[in-house]
Amino acid sequence: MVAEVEQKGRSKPENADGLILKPLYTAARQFAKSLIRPSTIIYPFERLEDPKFREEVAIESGRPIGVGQVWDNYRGVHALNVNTCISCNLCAFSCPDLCIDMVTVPGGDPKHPKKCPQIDYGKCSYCGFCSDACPEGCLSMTTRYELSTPKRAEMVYSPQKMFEIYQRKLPMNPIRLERPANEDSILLDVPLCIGCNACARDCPTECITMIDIPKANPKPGEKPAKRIWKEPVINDSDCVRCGTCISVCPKECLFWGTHT
Amino acid sequence: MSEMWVNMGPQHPMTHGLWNLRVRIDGEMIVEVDPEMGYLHRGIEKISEDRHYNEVITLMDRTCYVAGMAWEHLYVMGAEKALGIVPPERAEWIRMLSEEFQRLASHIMWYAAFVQDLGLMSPFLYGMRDRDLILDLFQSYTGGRLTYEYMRVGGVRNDLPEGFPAQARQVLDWLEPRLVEYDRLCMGSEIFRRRCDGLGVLKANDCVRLGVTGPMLRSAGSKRDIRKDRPYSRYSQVEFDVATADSSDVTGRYLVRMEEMRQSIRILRQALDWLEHHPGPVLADRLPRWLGAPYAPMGREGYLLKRNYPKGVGLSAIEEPHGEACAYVVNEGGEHPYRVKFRSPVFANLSACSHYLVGYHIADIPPIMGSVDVCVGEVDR
Amino acid sequence: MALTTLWDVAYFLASGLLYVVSRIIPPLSGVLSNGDLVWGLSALVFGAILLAASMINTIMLIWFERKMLGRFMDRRGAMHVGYAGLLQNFADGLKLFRKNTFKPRDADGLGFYAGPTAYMVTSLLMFGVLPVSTGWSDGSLPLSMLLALVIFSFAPLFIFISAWSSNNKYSLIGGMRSAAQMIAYEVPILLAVVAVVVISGSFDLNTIVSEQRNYWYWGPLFLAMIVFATGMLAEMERIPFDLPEAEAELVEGWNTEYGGMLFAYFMLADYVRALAGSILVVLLFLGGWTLPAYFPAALTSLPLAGIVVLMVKTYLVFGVFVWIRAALPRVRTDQLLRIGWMRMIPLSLASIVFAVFFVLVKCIPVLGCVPSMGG
Amino acid sequence: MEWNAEGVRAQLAAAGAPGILSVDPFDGAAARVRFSPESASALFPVLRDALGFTHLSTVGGIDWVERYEVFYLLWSDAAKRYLLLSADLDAKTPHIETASTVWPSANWHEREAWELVGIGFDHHPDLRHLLMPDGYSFHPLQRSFKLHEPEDLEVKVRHV
Repeated sequence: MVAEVEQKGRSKPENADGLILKPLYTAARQFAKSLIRPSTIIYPFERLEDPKFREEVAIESGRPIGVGQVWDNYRGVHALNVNTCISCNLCAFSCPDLCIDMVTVPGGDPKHPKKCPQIDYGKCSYCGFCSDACPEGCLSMTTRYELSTPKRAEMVYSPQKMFEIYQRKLPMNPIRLERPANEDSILLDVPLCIGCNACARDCPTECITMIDIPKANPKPGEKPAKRIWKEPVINDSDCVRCGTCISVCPKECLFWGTHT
Repeated sequence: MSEMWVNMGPQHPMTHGLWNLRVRIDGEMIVEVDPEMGYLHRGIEKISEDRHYNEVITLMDRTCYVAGMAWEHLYVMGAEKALGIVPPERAEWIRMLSEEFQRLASHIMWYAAFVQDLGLMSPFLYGMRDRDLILDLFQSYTGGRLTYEYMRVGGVRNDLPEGFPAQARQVLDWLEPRLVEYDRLCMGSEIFRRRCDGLGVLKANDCVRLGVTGPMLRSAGSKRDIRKDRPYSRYSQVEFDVATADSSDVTGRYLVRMEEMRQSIRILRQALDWLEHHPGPVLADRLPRWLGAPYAPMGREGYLLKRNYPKGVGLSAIEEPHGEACAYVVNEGGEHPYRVKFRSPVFANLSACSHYLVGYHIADIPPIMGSVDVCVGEVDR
Repeated sequence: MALTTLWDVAYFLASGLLYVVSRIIPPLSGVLSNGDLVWGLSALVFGAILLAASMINTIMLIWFERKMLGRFMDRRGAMHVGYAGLLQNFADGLKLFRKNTFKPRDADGLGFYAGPTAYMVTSLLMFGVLPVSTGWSDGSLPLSMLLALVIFSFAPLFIFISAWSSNNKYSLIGGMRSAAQMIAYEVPILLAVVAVVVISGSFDLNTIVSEQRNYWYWGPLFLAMIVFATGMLAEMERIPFDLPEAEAELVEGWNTEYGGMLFAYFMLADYVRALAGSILVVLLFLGGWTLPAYFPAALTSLPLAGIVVLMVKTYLVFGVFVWIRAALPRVRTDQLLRIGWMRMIPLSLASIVFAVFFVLVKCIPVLGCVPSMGG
Repeated sequence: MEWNAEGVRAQLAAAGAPGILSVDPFDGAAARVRFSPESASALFPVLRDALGFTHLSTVGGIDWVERYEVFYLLWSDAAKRYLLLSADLDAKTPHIETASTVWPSANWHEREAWELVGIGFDHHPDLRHLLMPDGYSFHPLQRSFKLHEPEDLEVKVRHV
């Protein structure tokens, strides 16, 4: 079958001038310029995070001769200060790629082991949501960006490995999100509470204290309760809003809301 | 054997991504084309149904990997309308600044790839070099060079760092003469003109009929630009012209994009002036619980909140570097959007490809497809 | 025995070798002193020296192009292997050598393997013909220039063979293009050469160069030089005219299916041809190994001076080709044909007319001439 | 001419557009027009020719479990406004007349809506898979399609 297709696009350009001299001239100019100073940064030997690039901010012949201190904003491999981590789970909750697992690290008491994030960099998208969420500032992103490794298993960084990165004192991402002032807090639905202590036990910041409350006056004809009732009281300024108490509450009596 | 099918792609220097252009050629002339998409389909619209409103932003950067900011802006505006949130003034300006920088970076990237397709090798490196400076700027305030994750529903993540306007002005001062240099290498070269003139012609009425937008439409003489026609962000407060050409061919698209870069620089200077003198908050005050950074478990009461929160539908449209992009966000009152639908400009531009490819030679495919500026990430989504 | 030519050197080495062998194994001395054997062995040595020299030169040419193209593109080029990346190409060659070469299942074996080999061999043949300095080749071939051009124009045939037999649509289109455009640039090249022949009166490259000792031909035959250099660009398939292997649409065209050492053959042969083409431009138009008169005459009489002069000129000419590559996009097939037929042929015909005119009026043109050495 | 819900309603009435169910105001567009799917083929030309919505931005579908919704986003160069069209389709066999005869740009958008949401477009010129492999029998954007579930993929390789 011979298709009936009209041939197009063979017109002569109008006012095509200058032949090929202009591009030749431009290329020659660039040649002369880059003979003196090519704009390459010779990567493994020169890095933008080197001190010499941090002094000032300037561009010369297409090459940054300084990128300034803002290089610290880079979102690279995480550094984790295991000592200040409170095992609040917020990083794992906020991870859109589900690449953070909370693993046990030595240092906790046997009943409530200390858990710190372990990050699988094979999945991580470096969005920084976890470090934004970290209430203690212990999980932070550094300027480190070289991760290549021959084994996939080595892409999983344990808390200890991230602690080593922390100890190397790399520049940390200085951007911290401000906690909104009028944030919701955790409220208690009093009639439902059974005083089981689960929230106070699992609270990472220990901001929940169980206080004794007298059982409300018995109705006529009823015996006074023998048992001492307890009720959680949440110290709102210490609370990091991690929601651990909500998820452990067996009666679902804790909820988000605003103090009235 | 006078005719044969040639698979151009999925691994082909012309495709700029993963797609397959099946071409039936007669000698060297194209008789029929059949694009085959889907090699990069990641189901972003489906994944979005399963993510928090803010987490979708991480996907937006990957929708079009050379125009991440524009897509973030698009989505964030749509989600804000669906949720009924108004971002602060400064955040709007920062978003506009970011989008224009992204347009500049995207067009430079387009220039680099386009001339590379023509066999012109050195401008590719020049383009990459100059785009890198813009990426440095992005990195200085977002922390990422390609995937920024910067905008949030209700504002932006953080304010610009100190000294940013000065650094940005340096970059703009460096870029402006470079645009002249780019022009000299291309429009000053007769070979380039002969390769590009009269190729891929798609007249304005055909463009409208086929849904083609962006520089392709404007190169046919139309002045449609969402930034002017339906101003969003703060585009109504800056001065700029809509770049047009009337040749509706590859050269016209080249000229339109070059002029758009100049206009972007003009917008950027105005935005930098404004941002220098107007400090303020960059994130809206009262956000729903699940829009804050930590996504803590909601508990039983979370579902109550969900019920109480207003439902809504948000429609946003921006002039993305490639053309008109729309987002349609359906909020059914929950942590996740119920449905997100994106209108990708390249999707529509590419769907018309049989109209501007048939009849040309196989050697004309790279310049024509280069002038369309295909970004497969946003076609397949 | 004066070692003035390469042949003398080869003969000296060969006879020396035979002498050593016959001293070690005395019974063989009768056989080894046979004149034919000495001649044959020295021919082998001659070939080996030639091959080594041309291959090393070719690899240095690639290095030169990489470094220069790097600067044109605002980068540095190869710089880590060896001093300033000098050994980078050897490393690349070694890598290609180690790679597995494989043939597509439906490819034609004979053509698939013979194509690159023949391409490589015919390209190397050029160096047997090109006189590189006065002390290079012994005696002179009366038609050496024609022979060089004939060898040069073998290539599209082998490209086409290997393209056809690799059974790939891109390769096929690339090979077709290569064959189709050949005539478009071969004719103007030959016509431009006719101008040189008219003015020099010889087909022998040695004579052509020695005729240029007074004035180089690029002055009077400027048009012919432009045509010849442009045709050479097309002949070498370098970037404004690299349609057969147009990367953007044909994915390296005729060598799509080749990998490993077979690809290295193509790659090397391309640069061998680039080197030979640049040398031809220098020999025909830029005075070969001669120097202008204001250089002391003693300079040219130094050993190897001729080769050094010629090589410097060759690399400069090649530098211009690299410059063009860095600044210009690729043309289209029909445009190459148009340039060949509508621009280059008239220009080369005009240059023949110029040449005839210069011969008739017996004037030494002033335009851009090198001062006469008084010869 | 007012390009709000009232203006659009008046213009639709003046042009005699069939099958309009409601015209509501909509933030970011001139109006949101609901129409009955049966009248699609008669309504589209009216919108294009009488109201001047020459550019079809996109076509998409939403799965509301008990019903499907198909929406069209139109743009008018004269009014510089969007118009959102939507129609409810039944859940069992959602189908509607194709818009690609009126706006050729709907071609790919409808292919995408067909394969991802599962809405059929009658008289579509070329209703093939676009993003999914040929022979893929699921509609991923339906609510019943859950992520993280293993599934059989039957991929037929097309030979050229």
